[in-house]
Amino acid sequence: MPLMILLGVPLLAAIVLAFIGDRKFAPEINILGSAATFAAGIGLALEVYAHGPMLAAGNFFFVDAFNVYLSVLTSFVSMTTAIFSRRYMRKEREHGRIGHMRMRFYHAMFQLFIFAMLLCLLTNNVGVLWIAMELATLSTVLLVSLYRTPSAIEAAWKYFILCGVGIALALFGTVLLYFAAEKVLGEGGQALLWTNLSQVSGKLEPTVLSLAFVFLMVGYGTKVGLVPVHNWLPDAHSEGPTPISAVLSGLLLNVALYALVRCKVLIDGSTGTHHAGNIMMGFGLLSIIVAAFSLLRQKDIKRMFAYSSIEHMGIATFAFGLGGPIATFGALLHMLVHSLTKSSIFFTVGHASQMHRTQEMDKIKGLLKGNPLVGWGLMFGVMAIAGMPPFGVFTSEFLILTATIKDAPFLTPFLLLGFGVAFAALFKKVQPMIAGAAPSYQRNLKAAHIPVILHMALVLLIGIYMPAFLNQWFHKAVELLK
Amino acid sequence: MIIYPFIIEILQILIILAVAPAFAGWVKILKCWSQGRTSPGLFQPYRDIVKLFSKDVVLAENASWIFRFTPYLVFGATVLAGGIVPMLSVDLPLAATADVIALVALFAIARFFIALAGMDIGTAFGGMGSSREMTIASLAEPAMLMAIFTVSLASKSTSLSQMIQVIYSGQSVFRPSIAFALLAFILIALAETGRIPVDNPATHLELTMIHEAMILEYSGRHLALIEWAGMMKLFLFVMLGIAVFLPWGIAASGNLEAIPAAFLFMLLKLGIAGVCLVLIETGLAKMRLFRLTEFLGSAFLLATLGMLSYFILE
Amino acid sequence: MNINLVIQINSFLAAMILLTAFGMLVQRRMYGLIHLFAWQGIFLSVSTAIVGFVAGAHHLYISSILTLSLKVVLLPYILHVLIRRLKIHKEVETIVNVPMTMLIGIALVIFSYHLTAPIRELSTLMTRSTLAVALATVMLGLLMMITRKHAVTQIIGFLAMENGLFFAATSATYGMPLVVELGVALDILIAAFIFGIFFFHIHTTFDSLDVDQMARLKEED
Amino acid sequence: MTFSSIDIASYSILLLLITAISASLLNRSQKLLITIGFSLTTIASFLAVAAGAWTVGSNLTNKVILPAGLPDLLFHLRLDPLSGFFLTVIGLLSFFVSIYSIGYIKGFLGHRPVTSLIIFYCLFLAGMFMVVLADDALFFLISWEIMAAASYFLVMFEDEKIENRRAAFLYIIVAHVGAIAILLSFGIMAGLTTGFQGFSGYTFDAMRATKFPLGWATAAFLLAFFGFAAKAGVIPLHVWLPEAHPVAPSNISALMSGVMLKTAIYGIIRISFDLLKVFPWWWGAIVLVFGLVSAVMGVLYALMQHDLKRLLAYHSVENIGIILIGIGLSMIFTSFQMPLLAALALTAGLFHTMNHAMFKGLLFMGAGAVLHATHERNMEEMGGLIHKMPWTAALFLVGCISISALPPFNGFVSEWLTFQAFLLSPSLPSPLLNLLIPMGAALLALTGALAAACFVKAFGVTFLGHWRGHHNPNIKEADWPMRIGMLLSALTCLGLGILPTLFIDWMDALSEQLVGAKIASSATGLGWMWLTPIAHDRASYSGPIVFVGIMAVVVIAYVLLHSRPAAIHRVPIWDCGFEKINQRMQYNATSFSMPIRRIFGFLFSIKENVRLVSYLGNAVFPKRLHYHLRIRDLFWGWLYKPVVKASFWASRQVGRLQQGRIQVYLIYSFVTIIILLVFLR
Repeated sequence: MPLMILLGVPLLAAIVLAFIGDRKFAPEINILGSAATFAAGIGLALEVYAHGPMLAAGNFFFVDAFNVYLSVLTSFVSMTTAIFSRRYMRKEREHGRIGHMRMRFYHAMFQLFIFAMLLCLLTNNVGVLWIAMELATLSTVLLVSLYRTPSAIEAAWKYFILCGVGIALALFGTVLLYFAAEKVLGEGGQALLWTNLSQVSGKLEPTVLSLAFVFLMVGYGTKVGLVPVHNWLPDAHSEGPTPISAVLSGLLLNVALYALVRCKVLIDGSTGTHHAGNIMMGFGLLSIIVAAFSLLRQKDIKRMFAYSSIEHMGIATFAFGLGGPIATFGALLHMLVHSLTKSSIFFTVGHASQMHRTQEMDKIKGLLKGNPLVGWGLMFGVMAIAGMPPFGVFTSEFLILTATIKDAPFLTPFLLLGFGVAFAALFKKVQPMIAGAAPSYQRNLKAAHIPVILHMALVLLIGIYMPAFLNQWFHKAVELLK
Repeated sequence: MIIYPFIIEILQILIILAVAPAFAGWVKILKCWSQGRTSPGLFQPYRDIVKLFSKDVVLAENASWIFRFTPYLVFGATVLAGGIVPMLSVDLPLAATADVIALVALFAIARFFIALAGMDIGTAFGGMGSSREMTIASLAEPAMLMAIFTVSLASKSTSLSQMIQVIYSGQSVFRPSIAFALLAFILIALAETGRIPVDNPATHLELTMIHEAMILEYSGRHLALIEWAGMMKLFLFVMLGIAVFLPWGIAASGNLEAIPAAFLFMLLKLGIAGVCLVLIETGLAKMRLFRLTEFLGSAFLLATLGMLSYFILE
Repeated sequence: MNINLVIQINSFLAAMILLTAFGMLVQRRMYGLIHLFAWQGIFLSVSTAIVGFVAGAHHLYISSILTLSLKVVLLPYILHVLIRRLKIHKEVETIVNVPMTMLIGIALVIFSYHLTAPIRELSTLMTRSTLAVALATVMLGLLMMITRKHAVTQIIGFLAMENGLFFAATSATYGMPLVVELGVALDILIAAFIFGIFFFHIHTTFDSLDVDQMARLKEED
Repeated sequence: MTFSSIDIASYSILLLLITAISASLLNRSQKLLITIGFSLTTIASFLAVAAGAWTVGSNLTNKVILPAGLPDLLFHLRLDPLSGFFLTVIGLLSFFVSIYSIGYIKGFLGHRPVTSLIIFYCLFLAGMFMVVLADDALFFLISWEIMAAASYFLVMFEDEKIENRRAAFLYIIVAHVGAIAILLSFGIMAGLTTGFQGFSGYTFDAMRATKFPLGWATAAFLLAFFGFAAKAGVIPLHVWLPEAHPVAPSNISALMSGVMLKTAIYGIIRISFDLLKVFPWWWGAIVLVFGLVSAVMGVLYALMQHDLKRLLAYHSVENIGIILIGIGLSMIFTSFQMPLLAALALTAGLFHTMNHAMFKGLLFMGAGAVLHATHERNMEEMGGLIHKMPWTAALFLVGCISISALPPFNGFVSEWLTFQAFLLSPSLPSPLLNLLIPMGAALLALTGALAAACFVKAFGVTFLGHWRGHHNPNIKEADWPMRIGMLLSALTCLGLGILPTLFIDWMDALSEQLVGAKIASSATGLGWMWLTPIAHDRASYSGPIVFVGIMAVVVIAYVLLHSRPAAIHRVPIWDCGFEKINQRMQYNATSFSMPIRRIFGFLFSIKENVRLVSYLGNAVFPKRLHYHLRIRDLFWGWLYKPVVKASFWASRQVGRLQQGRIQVYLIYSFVTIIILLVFLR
């Protein structure tokens, strides 16, 4: 039952907000909607925690340890983003950057986007997963071009075309997957269900599946933002309104990686070789190195954190590719803490750019003096994302690095290079923004402190004291993914 | 017979206080003769010290308590060092207090405070003297330690009385390493006590004096103490050389009769040492400051050669 | 209607799809491009109908009707309206000259044939030979997007790729399950509306639909 | 309710964390916040000292597992003599510095809120205590970087100055790279322990129990040594230290120089002696060589500085070098199975760790008092402070004497023990080592002497002579908490210098645990007054007798000379009859170190230019002389500039990937597909 609420509420909210999106109380409805989704998510999680993996609605939906924690994460971050967007969007309205019609469009598409992601996570059908992914992309394309500036439209166009091509390739991969599955599971919809596929993955035809995996890898890899096909990500995440960048960076990348990992499990089952893992490790490593070095050159604050998302997604993909209990545990933990930290950083970045009316990092100065919450929030956020220990990101990097030394020691220098350069670049850019005296053109504003404090507290908690149930989930998920 | 080492100790300290100025006088006499001048006599240093003790003290306005405390500390450290170096007999109660390295460190603290006193008044000469003194000391230190190292290789110990007993027990007849160490020690002693090739003790010529520049502002009893300590330091370095390299006159532990004989032997060796010192001083001229690096570098080289020869030859 | 006759018709239709794909690759005039796209839609829907009729997979009929309505009627109409409204000049120049594009196209066809060889042995379906053509159409659609400078032609390339995928679905597995087919069609419809809105925005902000102006977000300085 | 030593230690950490959290509540009344905050840290550090002293004294080892951390890898805490010793060192200096800070931080009251300083001060101390107690890789690294992050914010406390930000940035980068290296080394060790089936491999106990193959053990050791060397400021990786310590508030730089570097030493000892245990001799040789290079280069760079706190920072590099010499020698002796000699060398190294913490803390506190009074860090602008700040001058002098390794004070004892360890090296079987190690002894002697020269300069130029500054502010003596803080550490320096045997007896459990031999029995062979390292006839030194001897002679001479009343006349300076002396004619820091700069010039990159302004262009009649001297650390040019240039070059290449045209991006995905498909077939 909570599953129906979990999917129904965002859809309903999207429709409702489409009409009353610009009323005074519209942001409150938005928050209410995502809060209800979050509650439903927790309900579903408790159910799964109690009774283990479950199928619903005539095995159209499938919920197990792996996707339930992602759906709870998605609903939670969308709630906090809704809280943040209430104050952020009101300020944007004051600055006159968004009109009446576009505000309604924004709220509606926000909820539709959440619905699409949750559908993508929870569906049991590979085809429906593809459709949900396509829906998620389409719903955010117009959001990225909300401000109608030339660069926003350019970013949206590239996002639309590149992700469209990527997803089309993924469709071809799905077709091949279906072709191989049909031989074993027979006609009709049965051949596309994860549950059936995972049971029968041993008997699937290896050559076709590895061919399918290549297309799926490049297709969903484009959505995850892995390096050779990452070019849309920095533009899309830096041009859209900040709540959208936060949700894109925090959640959509996770969902795409979830789909990729599901396929990898199937392929490993059928081919029995580590090819799929090696390809993922290759993409992951390339992403870490290229993203780390490109961090050094950034001038726009949101663009820099978009590259940081590429780097962290590279780390997670690398870890999933590496396989083994500790690396997979580290990767799952990394997806969780990365989305929490990255969204919190985008909240503070949103406020910072509003305070200075620009996203140029050279013009943003003296945040600590100007608005302590934004200043300290950004500082701790960057420390967390750079992998400084008290925060959870370090724990996952710790596990992944130590696993790499054992299984693939010759790769550790590249990882070390990537981590070191990214750390140096982030601090080099952020420190001038934090320290120093506040410039004259800085306008202080009342920042949305709940989301930032909530996220950083959670990341700190995971870093220092990992709750037992979360650990349970990860271990169950690790069994699934082995 | 527990108390007799203490008697020897007191005797030794008295000897240092008495004989040091005489040795300085003796060196001055030899220099005057060798340069054809009539010498002011053996007891001139005593007369200087007594005169200075009776004079009033003239202090600069901004002299701090360090300036007034330094003479006493330098005097104290030198006297204590004197108590450690065995001159008459080997079993000295103070011998266990410090080995050779600690002895060098005692001289170092004296030098530290004199350098500070030099800078206390805030004149150019004081600063220059301290800077050069510390530079020379830091160049001499590694050579000194290498020499000690070489000597300690033979006797497996760095405490002076132990070294003498090992030499007495006849193991080390004539060794090349000890010879090299002796040469190095002589060069270092010249640098440490500020004799001719490194620093001119007799002059007040601003640009060449190093040790004198630091004690320029002293007067009265402070100057007396520092002069006396300077003489004792020269005397002690000679005694240290004798104790480590040619200890044959010193009485072995336990036999009391040999004490007077040891005293005579000591005077004899001092005479000879004075002659050698004067020969070196008249033979060489004062070196430019930056040529001292080769001078002390060669001392270090000699000491290292000594150490290598110990391992390779013996 | 014995089997090998159907196979011949099917492979004839596949050949026509491939031909239209090549045609679109090199077509210079905008209207010609849209007509070729429509023709490709027609061939696709006929081939789906035949496969559906022969293989007894009745859900394919719905898909072929959907394709017919969407890709032959609706999309070309939208494109016509846009071109007229936005007064897009008819001439469409390509970045790479025509012979070179043709050569690459042929290379892609050979490569996709080589690639789908294992699947052909495995597949027991009668339409297994057309899978290579489907993959080639996808590749050609991608090539078209790369070599064209005009936003509309890029979209047509994108839609040609979708056609290729749809054809691959029918030829590899007699079409995906219905719910997936409907979903894909729905997505393509939404995509169509979105690129319509986009054309309008791009035209108002850049007052031309040339993609090269949109190269401001770069880090090469 | 009996408290085990580890409970006391964890209570002290808890107290620090509570203070950190509660400090933000007292934000309004800053004065109250300072007094309460720092008195709480004083209590906490006292608890830590008590726990540490008790553990080492009675050779206890107890473990605690905290419920925090990953469920399968809970935080393990362990307090054995080694961590007890370092807990005492850190606790003792933080006890003194906390008292000192009560007075010092009041200086910031006027123009900057100090809440964030106190919060991070408590986190910094807590981090150091936790590092020393950690008993598994995860908790160790977490506390390691809490310490680094807290000190990063402390260095950035006065963040409006550009060099603060630059120093903080450089510091955090080197600290983090070091931490990753340590993480990799733990990864290797954990991997070899259990082959990664579960999380149990990360605990230190598991690592102790495993016998590591030589190849992997060497990789782990070298990585760990690189990581800890980056934090300790060993020569090639020391560049952050002279930047970060001067800009931090003085009480923080006292702690950073005094004890934070020691956590890196603790790390090296824990990894090499405790976890890896069996090691070849050339590991010790590497540590010894790096120690010697750091010692000599550190002191030479220090001599060239004219910024007081930068000079002290470079001296930390030198003293860390001396400690590493002790540890290196002890590793060499252990690898040749000579436990007694190894115990002596290790005791020398650890004794110097305690001494350095004491006198470096004292010197930085003194420098802080001077900075507090004159708002000036450049020695060329100071002089004659002894008249206005007698207490600070006297206590700073004690620090200078101790660091120059001069007899009555503690610096000499540890350097003397290190010399004894050197003198024992001929008993090593390998002939090559016998020839080379004495060279190390000579270098150590050179370092000691140069340190003495450097601190004559530092004390002389700052406190003696006339005031050199252009404007002369009214300089007040430091207030009483600062003086008490400095006095306590000065007394400890004297106490350790005079009674080393008591300290060596106390820390004997340490060498027992690490190298399996005790030297206390032989060290106090002749009784508590004499320190005789191996055998009494080998070498002996008596701290009390030297101190009492000198003082006795001084008192006797003073009394005898003052029996007759001789007047003291205060007259203007004699200076060979030259009247018009002014304060610019004094020797300052640059001129004092000129001879040594001329001799050792090849070790620095020196840019010296003299410009003469003369009357009517004739050089014979000079009007004004402009003299500019810039001394730069060579390692900037060799190591850091190339790395920075390479990374910017690489980022330019990567930037070309993002060209902006959509067709290019489509080509990327197209080519990726083709390549993957080709590889697949």
